Amino acid sequence: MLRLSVVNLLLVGILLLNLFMLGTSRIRALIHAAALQGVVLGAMPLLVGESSSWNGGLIAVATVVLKGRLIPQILRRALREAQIKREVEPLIGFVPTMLIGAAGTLLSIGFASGLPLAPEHRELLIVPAALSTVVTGFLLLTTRIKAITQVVGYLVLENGIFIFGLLLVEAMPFLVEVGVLLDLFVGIFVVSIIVHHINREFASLDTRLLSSLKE
Amino acid sequence: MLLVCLIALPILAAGLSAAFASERHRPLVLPVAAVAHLVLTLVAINASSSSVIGGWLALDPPGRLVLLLLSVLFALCAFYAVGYLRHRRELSNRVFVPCLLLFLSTTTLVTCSQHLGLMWVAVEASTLATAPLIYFNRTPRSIEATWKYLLVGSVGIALALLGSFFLAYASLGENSSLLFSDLFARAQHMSRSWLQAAFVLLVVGYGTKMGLAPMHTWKPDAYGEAPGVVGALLAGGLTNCAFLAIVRVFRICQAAGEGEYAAGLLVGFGLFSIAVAAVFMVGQRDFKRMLAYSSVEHMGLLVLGMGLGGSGIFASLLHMLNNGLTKVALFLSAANIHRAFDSKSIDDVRGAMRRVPLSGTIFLFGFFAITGSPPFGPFISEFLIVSRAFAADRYLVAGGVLLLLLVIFMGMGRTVMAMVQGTTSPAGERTSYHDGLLTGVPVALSLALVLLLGLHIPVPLENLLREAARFLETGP
Amino acid sequence: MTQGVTPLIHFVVLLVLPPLLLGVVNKTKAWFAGRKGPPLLQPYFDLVRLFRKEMVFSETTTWVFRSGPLVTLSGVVLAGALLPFGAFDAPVQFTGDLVLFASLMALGRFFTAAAALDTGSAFEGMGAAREVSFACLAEVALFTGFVVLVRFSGSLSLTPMLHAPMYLPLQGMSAAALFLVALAFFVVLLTESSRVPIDDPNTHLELTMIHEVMVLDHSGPLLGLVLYSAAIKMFLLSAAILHLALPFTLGVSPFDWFVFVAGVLAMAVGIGVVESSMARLRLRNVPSLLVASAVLCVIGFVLIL
Amino acid sequence: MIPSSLAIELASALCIAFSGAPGLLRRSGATGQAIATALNGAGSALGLAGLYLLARSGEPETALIGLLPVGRVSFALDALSALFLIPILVISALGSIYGSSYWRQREHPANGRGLRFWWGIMTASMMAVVLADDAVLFLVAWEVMALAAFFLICTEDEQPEVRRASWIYLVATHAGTLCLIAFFSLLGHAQGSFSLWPRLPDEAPSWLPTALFALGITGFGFKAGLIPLHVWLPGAHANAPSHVSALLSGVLLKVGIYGVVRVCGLLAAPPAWWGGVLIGLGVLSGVLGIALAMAQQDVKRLLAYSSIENIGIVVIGVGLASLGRSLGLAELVTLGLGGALFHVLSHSLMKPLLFLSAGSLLHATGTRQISALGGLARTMPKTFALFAVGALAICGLPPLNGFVSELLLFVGLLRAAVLDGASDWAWVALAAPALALIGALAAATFVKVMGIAFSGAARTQAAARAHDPGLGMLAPMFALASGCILIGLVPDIAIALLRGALATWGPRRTAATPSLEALVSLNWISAGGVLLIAGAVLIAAAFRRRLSQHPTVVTWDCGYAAPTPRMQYVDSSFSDTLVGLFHWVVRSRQTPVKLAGPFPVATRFQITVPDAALDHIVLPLLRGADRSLSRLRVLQRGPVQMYLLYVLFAVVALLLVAR
Repeated sequence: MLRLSVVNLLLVGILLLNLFMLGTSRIRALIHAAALQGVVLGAMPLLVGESSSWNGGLIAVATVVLKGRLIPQILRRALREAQIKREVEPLIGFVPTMLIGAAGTLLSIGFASGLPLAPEHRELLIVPAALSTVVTGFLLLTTRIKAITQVVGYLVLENGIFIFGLLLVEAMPFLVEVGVLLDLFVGIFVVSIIVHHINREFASLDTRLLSSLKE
Repeated sequence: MLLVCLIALPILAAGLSAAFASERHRPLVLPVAAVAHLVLTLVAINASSSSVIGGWLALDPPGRLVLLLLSVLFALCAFYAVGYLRHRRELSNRVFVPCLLLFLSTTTLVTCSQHLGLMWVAVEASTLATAPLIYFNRTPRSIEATWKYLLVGSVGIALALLGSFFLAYASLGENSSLLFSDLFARAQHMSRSWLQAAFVLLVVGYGTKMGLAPMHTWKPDAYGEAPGVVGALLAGGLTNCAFLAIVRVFRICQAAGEGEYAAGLLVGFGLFSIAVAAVFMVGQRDFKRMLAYSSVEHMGLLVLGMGLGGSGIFASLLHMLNNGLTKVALFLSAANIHRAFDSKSIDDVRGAMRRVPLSGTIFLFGFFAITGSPPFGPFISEFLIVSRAFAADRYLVAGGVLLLLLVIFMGMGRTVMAMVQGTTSPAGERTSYHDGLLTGVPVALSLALVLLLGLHIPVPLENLLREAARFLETGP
Repeated sequence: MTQGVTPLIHFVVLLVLPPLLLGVVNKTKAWFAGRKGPPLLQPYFDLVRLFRKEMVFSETTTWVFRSGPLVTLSGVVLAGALLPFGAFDAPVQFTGDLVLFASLMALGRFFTAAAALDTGSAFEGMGAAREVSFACLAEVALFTGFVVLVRFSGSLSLTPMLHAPMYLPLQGMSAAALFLVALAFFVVLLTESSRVPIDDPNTHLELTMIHEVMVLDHSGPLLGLVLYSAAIKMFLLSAAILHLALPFTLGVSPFDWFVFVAGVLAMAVGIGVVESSMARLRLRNVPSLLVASAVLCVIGFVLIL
Repeated sequence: MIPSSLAIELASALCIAFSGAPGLLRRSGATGQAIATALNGAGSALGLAGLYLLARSGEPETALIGLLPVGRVSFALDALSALFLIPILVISALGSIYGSSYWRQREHPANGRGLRFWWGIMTASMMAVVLADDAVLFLVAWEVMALAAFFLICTEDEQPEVRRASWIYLVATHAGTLCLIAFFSLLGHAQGSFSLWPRLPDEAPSWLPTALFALGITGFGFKAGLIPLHVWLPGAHANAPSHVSALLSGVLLKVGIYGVVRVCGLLAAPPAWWGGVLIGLGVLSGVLGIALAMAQQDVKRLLAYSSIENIGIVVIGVGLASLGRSLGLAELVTLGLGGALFHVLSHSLMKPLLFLSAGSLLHATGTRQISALGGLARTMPKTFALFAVGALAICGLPPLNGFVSELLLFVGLLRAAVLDGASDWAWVALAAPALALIGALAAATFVKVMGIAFSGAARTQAAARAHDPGLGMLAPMFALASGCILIGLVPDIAIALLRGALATWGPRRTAATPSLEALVSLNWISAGGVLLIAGAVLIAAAFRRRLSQHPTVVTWDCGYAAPTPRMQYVDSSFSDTLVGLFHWVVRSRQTPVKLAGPFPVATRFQITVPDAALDHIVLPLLRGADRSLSRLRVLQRGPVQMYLLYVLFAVVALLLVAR
């Protein structure tokens, strides 16, 4: 019982992080929030899964290292190279995005309530948290101008999906988990390389410059 | 074990080519690897379905089909690529060549992975492997294209992952695994609402890779800026892998008794994609982007045929082959024309048939083929799809498709005619490009294959198709 | 009188009588104008004179110019063989001969117009243009009339078709229909034989002429042939209308012949009266007149539908 | 085992198909040209021999040769297909002979070889179309034919005008093909197989035949050039090489008619209104077609429009026949279909004749503008004589072949007014006056061409220097002309060819279909023709001395003694009155002439005749669609955020639907 409430508390924390990420205007803070989210996620499987196995532990460690250390590092490097103003530039203001995010959260809670859950998951906030995080990721992706903030958005999106993955700790085989993590890492890596090139080519990370290909 | 070799071989080749020092000889790895892969593929397809690693790797009938197509396409493109890279001495190919090979390996993995999660990993990997290919030209435009491709593609794939989780959750139960065979077996017991949500997410996710509207937006940019050979591989190979993924999930939905709903979704996506393609093909001045939209259109036809069921399934599988081969012919000849005029806008390109007779002619006939004119292959499959729509009493669908096909024909034709007909424009005089053996023969060969498929389908191939169709027709 | 002789008389009438009609018309017009006018037989004298003359050709002309009058004459004579005169059957009759009849007329027109253009003269070109243009509409009127007659008589051959009014009962409807047809045919007659109000045969201003201007360059026998065929054409159409105007037979052939000739001449007088009592229409009003006559026939057809 | 005459047909088709191939191999195509002509001629001869064999046996033949991915490669040769094979074979052979001197390899090194190659392919594919016994095979052959025609039309694609014409043709034919795809899908769905030209099962739903009729008439109408589906026709005919125009107009349109006839044959007793609709369409095409032709100043465009008119006449006949079938009146069937098919035959003689002579005219003077010619009757008398024959024939004037078919149709239409069985449909007899109008307008049109282009004095140097072409071009024209005269004087020859086709098409209810001879006495027609000529000759003989030797003067021009060629009447003023009557459809544009001051400067006056359907309906429509579509293009405006939003919307919307 206690464990469940702890998990739920963590999930609420994640929801708060989402709102924070939507609200903050500092890129660095954004990156840190995402990293924090990653760490929490990494820890969670140990709490959710009844039988904590070797693999589970391994995955947890890998996740924490990856999401909490490596990826933020990469992003920070990109940020440093870019030498851009440290502000997040939104297409629509922070407050509106936060409101939309909140609305998204409510919507996802409503949606989740309609989905039949296994008895052991009924009490958990997992599905709403996952969906609202996904929505948050989408919001970051669609309403932020700088390329790097979009990368963070993508990261958050992935986090949301990971949260949902908590429901399947048993079902998901080790290999797949590893593969997913690997893909995520390589993905972020390649993206940041492209970000690097963008910065070199356009001397800025403003995606508004990236709209010469159109009808 | 064969399958493992199939996947491992290109990786080894990639490593080898990366190790290669000389820019001139590195491309030669491609044809060697491709031919070897083709040979192995032929063996694997004829071999009785042997599953490896606890059934994670196996070739189901549609998988064989896609694998065959993939391997043939890659072989054609590999030879072409050697010739192509000779014309692009100014650019280094030490990323390009290995990535091509990685692309081959990852897509092969998609075709023979029987595990929901593994398949996702493979698709995502193929996305990452192709990104550097699109960025080959190193121009601002190509960066932009790559950026959009990566972002939209990865988001789509992420949704697919969510969908896979949903599906997994829907099938949650004692000793449940994510092998397609098990999912198929447990289909009846899945929870409907999870399944529906899962299917939506998976179709949107893999549909993004496939290029179904409205998730197609990355396509014109990527195909437009990537080298023609990459465009050919994406349009003919990668999209079909995504289609394969959707088909596998669709099969499970059918088994779960959600076939009605899923089919409806597919038909809707199909029609919408064709319509969107029609809108953007009219008055298109960039012929590579035009080809991209044509690819959107044909992805629409594929899912449409799948959704119509019955003989439509066979038709759509056949159309997958036809479209893939025709796209290769179109993209490669377009690339040659691009080389010859050093422009991909019809403002500069005139009289291609006089400037590069072979490529110009192939491009023209490729246009006739892709718009469903006999005696080329696509006519047969498109005719089957339409007549299936009539047979299923979906008269509005059939009529709509025919109307859209006319619009597309007009839009595409105006561009193509402007390119190939008339006297050569000054832009054509400046360059020194001429169709060579390596840049000409593979293109002609692919068109010849399309023609062959229109007149006669070899018996083994037909058996493969029928087998795959039967495999997919298993409704509730 | 035995059957064998009738065709003979038919051809004699066909070849001899037509010029007389022209004479009658001119006489009538003169009488109306209060003049004495040329003798009735003047047309014959003219023809004889023309046939004796030499011919002069424009240097631009070719065989078309020469063959025009020949084909025209041969055409109208052949057409004459298809048409029944009065109570008597035509020498030649077969299903659809009415089509041949009309086409022969058209053939003549085609050659006349071609011959006119062959001279390369602007005036003759103008005349040819008017001729063919108005003929198109006259053709329609003629055929619509035929449709009515076919419907009425149930036969597709001129002789039984035109004789039907003699035998079939004329109820109100069909009588009205036939009257309309007769009216329309009269307009066709005026057009085809280029009479007022469509055309004025003896104006002397080329710009206003239709038929006359086409034959400016014909001389001698060719001109004679042209005039002669025009007369025959006029005679044939009058004869056709006569079937609708006087649909009865006395049963005794000499009297019938007398009635026929008298009727045709009366028709000529009628034409004369029209010519001298009316002014020529302006050229661009002619089409509406012809269309109107076609419409009359359509109405007639609807009446007996 | 393939039956004999069918096998021969297929052999000849193959022979013709590859007649142009050898020429492709060698760079200097001079020998290739000879080979192509020889093979083409040989193939045609072979084919005609096969038809003769078929006529001897009289049994329809079928053969299954192989399988396509869908459908079968199976052919059937019955009287109807045989009838349509005749013009294909004849015109193709004559055309290639003509072409070998009209389109010499030496003078056209760039496109000569391609032209001959596609010529062979097109002929063979047309044969395949009329022989096909399977829907898919039919479609394949049909489309190959269409594409071959496209390549023939854009032979000189360096000229923008040619490119435009060929493009419009391509779109039109593709639209037609799509209709046919729908048509054959429905047909196959209705009868469960793709075997062709079945009698539809009676239990078919009532809407099905209607749908099939609509689709079929539209699809085949595009090819046949029925108004308003004729949009591609004038441009294509005008801009193709002349012998190609001859092939298009003489044969390709007829293949469309073949389809229409087959469609009407789908039901044993079609609804009566089919006939009505067809007759209406026919009258429309006929009258408007010839009205538009009348207004043209380009001789080849004029001929093209006149083809539309003739197709209209044919369709009137088909409609009458279909009406006869539904009313069970064998007489109407015989007369209608007989007239239609006879007209198909005779038009495929006279229209190629006209196009070929127009070709030699173009070859000699280098212009298609009627008003730029003149005086050719004396500079190229042989061509003029041949053209005159064609003109007389196409106006339906005795004693030539055009007259016979129109006579049959007239009789048929008039019979409809009197037959008891047709009392409700008596009004179709009003098509007879329309037919008369068509004939008269045609006469006016062709008098214009003869008179302005050939007669009078030469208006330009080119016309003055023109001369008759060589035997290579004259011989085919002569053959066609003699064909016209022969069939005109002795119609029985052609009737004999029709007999089989008519027998296959009679209505089921009545037992025996009466023969044409029983309904119309052909002897009188022959006699009439002979008498007519004899009469003219006799009269000529009477004045032969004065006709032969006579003084010549300048044309009488009302006392104006020095007429110049420029003063001659021109075509547009000639046709002004009639065009004025059709102002509601033929809207000719005139460039206004401004004359100012006592001594106005030289100015130009020009009349252009846009096509009624193409320039006033279709193109504006397409432009509008183009504009509205391009408005939607903002959806792809570049920012990747927008694209991601699309994905989000798609997911959310679908998830909400799914719940």
